[in-house]
Amino acid sequence: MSVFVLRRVVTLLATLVGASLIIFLVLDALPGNAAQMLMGADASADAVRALTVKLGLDQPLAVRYLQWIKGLLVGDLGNSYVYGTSVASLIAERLVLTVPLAIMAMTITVTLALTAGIYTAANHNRLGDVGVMSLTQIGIALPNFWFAVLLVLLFAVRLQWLSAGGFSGWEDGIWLGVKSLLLPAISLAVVQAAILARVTRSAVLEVLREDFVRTARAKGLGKREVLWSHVLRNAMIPVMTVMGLQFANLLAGTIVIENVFYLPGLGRLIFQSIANRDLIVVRNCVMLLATMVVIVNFVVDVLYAFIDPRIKVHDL
Amino acid sequence: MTAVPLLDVKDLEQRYALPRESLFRPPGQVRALNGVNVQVAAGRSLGIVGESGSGKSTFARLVMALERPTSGQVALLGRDLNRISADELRRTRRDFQMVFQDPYGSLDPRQTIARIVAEPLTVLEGADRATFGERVAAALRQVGLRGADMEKYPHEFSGGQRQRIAIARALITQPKLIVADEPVSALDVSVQAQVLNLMQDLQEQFGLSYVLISHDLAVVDYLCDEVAVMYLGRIVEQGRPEDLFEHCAHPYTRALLEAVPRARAGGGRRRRGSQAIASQSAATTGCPYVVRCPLADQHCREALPALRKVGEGHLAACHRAEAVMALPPAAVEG
Amino acid sequence: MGERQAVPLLDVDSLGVGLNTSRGPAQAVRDVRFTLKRGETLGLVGESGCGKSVTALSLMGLLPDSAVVTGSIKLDGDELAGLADADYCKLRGNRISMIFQEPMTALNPMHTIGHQVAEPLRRHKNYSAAQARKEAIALLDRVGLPDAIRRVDAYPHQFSGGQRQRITIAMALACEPDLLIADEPTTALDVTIQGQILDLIADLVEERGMSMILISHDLGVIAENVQRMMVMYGGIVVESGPTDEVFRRMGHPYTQGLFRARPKLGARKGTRLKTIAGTVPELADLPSGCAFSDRCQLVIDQCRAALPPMIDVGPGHFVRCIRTDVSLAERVGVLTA
Amino acid sequence: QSKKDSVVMGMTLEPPGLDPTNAAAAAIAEVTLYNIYETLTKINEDGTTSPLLAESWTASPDLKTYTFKLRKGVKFHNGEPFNSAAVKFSFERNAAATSTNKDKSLFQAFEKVETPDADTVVIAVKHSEPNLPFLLGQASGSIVEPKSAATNVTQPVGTGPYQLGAWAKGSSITLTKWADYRNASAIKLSKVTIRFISDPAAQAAALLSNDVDAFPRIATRVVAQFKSDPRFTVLIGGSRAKTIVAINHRKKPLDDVRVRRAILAAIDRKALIDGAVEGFGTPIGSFYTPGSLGYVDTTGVNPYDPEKAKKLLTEAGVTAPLELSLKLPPPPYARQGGEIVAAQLAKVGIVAKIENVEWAQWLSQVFAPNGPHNFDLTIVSHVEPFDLVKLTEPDYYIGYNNEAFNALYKQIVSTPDEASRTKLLGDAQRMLATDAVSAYLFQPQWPTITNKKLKGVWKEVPQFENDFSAWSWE
Amino acid sequence: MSAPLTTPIDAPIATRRLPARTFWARALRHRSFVLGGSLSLLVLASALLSLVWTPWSPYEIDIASKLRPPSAAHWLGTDSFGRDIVSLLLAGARSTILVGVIAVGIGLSFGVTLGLLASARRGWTEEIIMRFSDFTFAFPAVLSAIMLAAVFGPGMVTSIVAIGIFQIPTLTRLTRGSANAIWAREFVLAARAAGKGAFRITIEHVLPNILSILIVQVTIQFALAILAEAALSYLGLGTQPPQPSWGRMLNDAQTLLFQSPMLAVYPGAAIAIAVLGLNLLGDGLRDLLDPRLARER
Ligand SMILES: Nc1ncnc2c1ncn2[C@@H]1O[C@H](COP(=O)(O)OP(=O)(O)OP(=O)(O)O)[C@@H](O)[C@H]1O
Ligand SMILES: Nc1ncnc2c1ncn2[C@@H]1O[C@H](COP(=O)(O)OP(=O)(O)OP(=O)(O)O)[C@@H](O)[C@H]1O
Ligand SMILES: [Mg+2]
Ligand SMILES: [Mg+2]
Repeated sequence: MSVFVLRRVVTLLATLVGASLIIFLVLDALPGNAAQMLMGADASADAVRALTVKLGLDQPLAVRYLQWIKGLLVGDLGNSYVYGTSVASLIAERLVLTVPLAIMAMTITVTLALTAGIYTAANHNRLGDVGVMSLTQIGIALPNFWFAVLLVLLFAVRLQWLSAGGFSGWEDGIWLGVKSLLLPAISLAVVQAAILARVTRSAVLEVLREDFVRTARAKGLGKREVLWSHVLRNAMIPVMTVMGLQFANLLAGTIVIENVFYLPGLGRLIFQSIANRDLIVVRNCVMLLATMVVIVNFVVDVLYAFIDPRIKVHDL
Repeated sequence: MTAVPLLDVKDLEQRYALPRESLFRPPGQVRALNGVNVQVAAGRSLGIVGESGSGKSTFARLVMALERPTSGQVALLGRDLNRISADELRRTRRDFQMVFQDPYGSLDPRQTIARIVAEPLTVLEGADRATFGERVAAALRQVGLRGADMEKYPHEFSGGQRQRIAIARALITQPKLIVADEPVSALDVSVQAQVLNLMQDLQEQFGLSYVLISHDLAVVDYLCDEVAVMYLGRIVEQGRPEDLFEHCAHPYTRALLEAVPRARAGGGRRRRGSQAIASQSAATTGCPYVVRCPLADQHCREALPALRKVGEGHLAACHRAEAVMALPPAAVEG
Repeated sequence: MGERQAVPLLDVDSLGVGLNTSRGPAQAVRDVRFTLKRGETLGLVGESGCGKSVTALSLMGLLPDSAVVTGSIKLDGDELAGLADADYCKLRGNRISMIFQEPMTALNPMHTIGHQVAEPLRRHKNYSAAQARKEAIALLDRVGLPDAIRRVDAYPHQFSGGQRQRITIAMALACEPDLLIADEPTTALDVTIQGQILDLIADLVEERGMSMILISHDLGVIAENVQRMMVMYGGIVVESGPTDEVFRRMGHPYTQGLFRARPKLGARKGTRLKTIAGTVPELADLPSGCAFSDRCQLVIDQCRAALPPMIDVGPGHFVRCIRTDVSLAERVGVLTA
Repeated sequence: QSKKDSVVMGMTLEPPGLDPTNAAAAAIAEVTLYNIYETLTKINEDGTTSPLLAESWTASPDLKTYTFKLRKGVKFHNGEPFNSAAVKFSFERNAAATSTNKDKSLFQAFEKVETPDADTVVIAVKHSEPNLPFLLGQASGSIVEPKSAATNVTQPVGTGPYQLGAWAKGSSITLTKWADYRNASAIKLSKVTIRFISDPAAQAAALLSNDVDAFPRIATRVVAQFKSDPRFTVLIGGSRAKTIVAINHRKKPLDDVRVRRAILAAIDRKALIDGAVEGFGTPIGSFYTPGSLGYVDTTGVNPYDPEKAKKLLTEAGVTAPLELSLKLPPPPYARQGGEIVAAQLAKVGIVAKIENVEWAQWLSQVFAPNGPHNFDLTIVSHVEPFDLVKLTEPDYYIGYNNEAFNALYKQIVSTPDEASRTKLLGDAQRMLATDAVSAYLFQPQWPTITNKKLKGVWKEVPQFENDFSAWSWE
Repeated sequence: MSAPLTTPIDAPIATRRLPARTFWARALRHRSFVLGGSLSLLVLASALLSLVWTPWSPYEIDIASKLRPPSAAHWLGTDSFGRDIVSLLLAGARSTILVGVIAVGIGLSFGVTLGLLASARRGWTEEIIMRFSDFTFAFPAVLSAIMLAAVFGPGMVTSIVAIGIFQIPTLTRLTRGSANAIWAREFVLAARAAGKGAFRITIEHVLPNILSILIVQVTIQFALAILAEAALSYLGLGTQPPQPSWGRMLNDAQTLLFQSPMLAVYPGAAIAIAVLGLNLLGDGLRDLLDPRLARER
């Protein structure tokens, strides 16, 4: 394994440990006893105490932290205080929605952004460029949840083409599931796509100014060929960095969007669990989100090494 | 007179670690400087030539105490720059200043000329800008600019003028030594001449010493009393320019001289032997130039030649220096 | 004799290039005319910004879209000015090639050198991938890249500057062009490596009977490498002629100034260099009339009135100066100074 | 239509589990009551009780002993028979020390539960309890099967017509018809999907886009647009709930009745009902709802009168502005009502600083009996019927603690005669109004919106439940 | 001895890079700058105006006249509490700007300091700071706001802190990246040769040279802060009632989407205008402050 990748792995692990510590400490400071919440307002004090012991909330901080980490490592996330079911299965149920949603949103983002970005760069300063870029300016300025609301108004209520929200699950057919995630995915994607399109455009323009582009032209390659065979791969580096960062935004966006479309995804689970003081769920969900973000950025970094020969990968 | 030399460099070595490429191999090293000894007497100028990557700039940075050497010492007027306190070093800096290659990059674009030129003073004497005004104006006049230019910004000047500003900045503390790393190589031929003339004038006027780094032999020849030729972090030949260029004693110097194109009628093309480029990190036992040397023999491959005297004030690190000197002189432009 | 060859390879007539600079539109190149026969070499000298690269790029049809090219460029009698890009693409890399100044940035860091050298072959000669690769290895071998077979799949960053320049040369020569334009091919390199690269180019040009335009700001490089030369200043050609002739009888004050300003190896220490006052002007504020008039010691009012015509001062030797009488007389002192 | 035997119902909150006997959340009852689990008695749409698992019952004259005759031949979903042992088990489980039943105090008040035979249950209550048949019809009295009781939270087993089909946490619960139900042919819907949608706009969108066929207790905000829409039926039902601005008597100067009266006088109930629940509410003057036994209208005791409010404050020696905290739990009536209350209070010189809190915080900071009772004002809706008793509890969050009222309440519960009880209840209501215990705002009305073709959905909702056995498509 | 003055002096000083026109002369001809600047000024002016005057009180609840359509008295109508929409929009600008300024302030002061420190010290310091910033990236504003709101209760301060924290890593990276580029420039070497220490170089050379990059980024960060604030308020985690806020207006309006869709349009449009203005302004500034790009036009 190359030193480059090894270094990234080490920092990845360190970041995850740091994240777990912060998440644990912050959530531990939450007011409102989980046991009290679960038992309801009229529970007797010793019933609450009994539950506290049962949930293991009486243990010292460090012990609980280590237990949690140990559980994480063996895949045992404990049981939800509220639902009584295993947190892992609870999260798994939600991931069935959030992961496809994120993938759909990211796919739409990337498709829209690359198309628009490359088109505008290739038509620099022409009418198409100006038009598309003005659209992206507006796209960036739209709050995604507002855009979502407008989409619901149009497609679900006026036209009745798509469902206004909710998620029917994948059992009734992939298409139904995709249909119910389409509007949320689009509203998540539009803003991100606008940003990414701009990044793509300027990255392509930047590369077009490079000397090697002129060299390629001097070999007799047409503008189009140069764009596809010489420019894009170079331009992908900044585009990928931003894509990695957008993934974090996208996950954050799902928290809001899942609330607009009442989708039972991870974001909503966090939201509800905090309201219910189902801390064990919150902690694991937040950790999961943080892990996803960190891993995506790690993957982006390693991908650089594949795309860009200047980063050593020989014994990867 | 056994006066203390202005600059005394002893056994200077500098290595840089290359980024680690593999876990299982130690990181590579670049031996940028490989035991350099040199002295510069007050009022005399040293020119350093050599190909790209031979360690010229590294040498300049070490002389300016911008980096700590791996080993060896740099003494200015007898004080070892790496031994004295940070505070003392700052005060000592009054005596040696630097001029850089890139006239566009060496001036802070956000500062006025007055601030740029006064920079060495503000470090030494605090930020009392008012009293600096006169001195800045004087320094600017010395390099042929007007005092009125003080409130302008670098982008309002041409490359040649900027290099004058950089020289004014170096002059303002009235230093004894100016280290100039390729001061004219970024300038156009017609402007280059102006700056070179200026540097010569200043040397005459103030008795300055230059350590002048260049890859252009003619520039060094024009300005220096003594020339050192560097190759792969070592000085391979040293001496007065006329000795060096007329009776060079190292095959590398000769290759350099032969490579200089001659601007004259009927120049015609001269063949140069194709040469491999030696590696810097591989530590060979023999002469580092052996791969490119047309005269190399078995001895050269086995023993590292030391710098030795081959004539009056003329040193060379070559086992076969005499053979080289015996060759017909490389045609020199007249 | 020369007249027998009906059309020269390249015939450039009253070439002008207008560019949009940061300070408004400007005429970067004016009234450049020359012809180049097969196998002939031409040098272009002048200081930074005098229009050398713009001239070269206009021959390649690679100026930015906003550039306005006037005049005529004929390759083998076919007009190139105003040619559609698709047609130009068929010429570039095939009949006209170019080597650029910066070897460090002229290669795409993301592609192997083999791929980049093979690209023109695949495009213009419709070689198969394997054929093109084989040819690329042969070319790399020819330009003196050590161990070409093993290194053909390496990336540009794994090569030194000199090696990269060899790779770009291999690229330019891949399709055996009729005309090679070398735009300051050695400025970024060391003197010793510069020598090797120039030797290499000269050998190849000779070997394949190509014509070459060599651009440089170094009079020495020009003196040693080309048969004919042109000196440019401020977008115009101020002097042109056979190289030996020009060096023997420099006719233009600017050419003389350039020559005098060079520090010369072995010149006695303590001598002063003869400088040209002032700096190279920006395109947008060239003086009227002769572009050099502001810096010329011999300037008279007439110089500023109109662009001087080319004056014949010898066999094929032209000088754009109305004071050649004085300047040629002054020149006597130049070489002895 | 293909929908003929299935229905999708919307619900605001998701139940945290499916055992109504060990958790308080109303959402549990809304899913399970009369559908999965059954009780001895059934509370009807009009608030009367009728037989369910008990075929009949008798009460002793002192209302302390009740005898229930159970229905025969009833089975649980898992095949176990339903009998008096199951009833005894269920009730004793609810009364156990570790029980977390919402009505634990009711079951702990049972002196004993006797089972003379498999079909008879005799319950002896420690004090007279006139409402027992009604109380046992609530979800907390659901009869569970002893062997499966522990896992009811996730795998409910009852005697009702429906079984749990699937539960997509956070999204929906599907109930499927139990083929072996004793009266299976009367059950029209073979599948009921309950989707959880908390956002008002999403609730409306789901109805409008036909994703949902019925939405009981939908957010009042969205009702207006459905009234004129021919595709929907809008049902407006009363409730036994009381929405109030609770005042913390433990804090100065709120212990001064004049200050409390000032607060009441500052609040315009009419505007509040319009603003907070779009007019879906009936003003009330005490902790008691219209339609209940002995209700008297006390809204005139502390009428809206800002001038009087200012005067009262001056009398009480309060220097304006009086700064108070107003903690608001999440439901819209509280959040929206809070803004209006704050604006109204501001006009008489009371600055109510709004603090939005989650239920967890509200419970622990405001409500918990042993908690800090850290609030000045809060808005909340008490949904339980007949809960005057709470005001007699010393650690109730309001901190009323009035000996006179406690005595009056004791008298009420020990008076079996309905007429005298009616009079005493009137006295109690007047006492609460005069003492300005809380700012009693309104009895909320609960709108239900259904597809026009869906029949059998209750309009009146005496408690939280949805009786799917009555639902059918036209 | 030849005096230096005999050295020929260069021709009259030539202006090289930036055209002679002043910043403002160029700025006023730049389309995005002018449009973005006007929109941003509009928002700022609304906020300032709302301090002294609004058509109605944004706190005044008048249930009787709720959900009125636009009229002469209420130019954009009233909301569900009978409050005047125009007044709410004006006053909402205030919260938006306040949150933006403070959050970006937090992000700037920490981000720039950390970034400068990282590039001045390099080595371990840099490594730790950069890993820290990577790690902060893993917590988007909404996530940290939810967690902070759960601990400290929702509110303006919580949301400001959460948004501010999220701004730090972006600014740290940007600062460090551009500062590293400055540190690699020769004039820094010149300053070191003159004897300046890392601190002085940072203050006197690095900071002024990255200032224009930071100014451009600040407009973008400000826009992001506005979006984040709106999202948080929309979720009920941001500005609390009765303080007017665009995000909460949207939330409120969403429940009435089918009755009064325009209620959702106004605050959404206000947010979009503010963000659009800042983004355009940023684009304009980037062109105007970066001579490399200016040349391209
Ligand atoms: N900071 C550094 N880290 C690693 N290697 C370095 C560093 N600085 C210089 N080197 C290496 O040390 C060698 C000498 O470099 P130096 O810059 O001194 O050469 P030079 O003679 O000035 O070359 P040039 O003529 O191109 O300026 C080169 O191989 C260079 O790559
Ligand atoms: N794309 C362009 N847009 C605007 N101006 C340009 C462009 N390319 C070149 N110029 C200008 O045209 C003039 C001539 O440039 P050119 O590149 O031909 O000079 P050169 O003689 O090749 O100089 P150098 O020796 O520095 O390469 C310069 O003033 C330059 O600024
Ligand atoms: Mg160097
Ligand atoms: Mg050029």
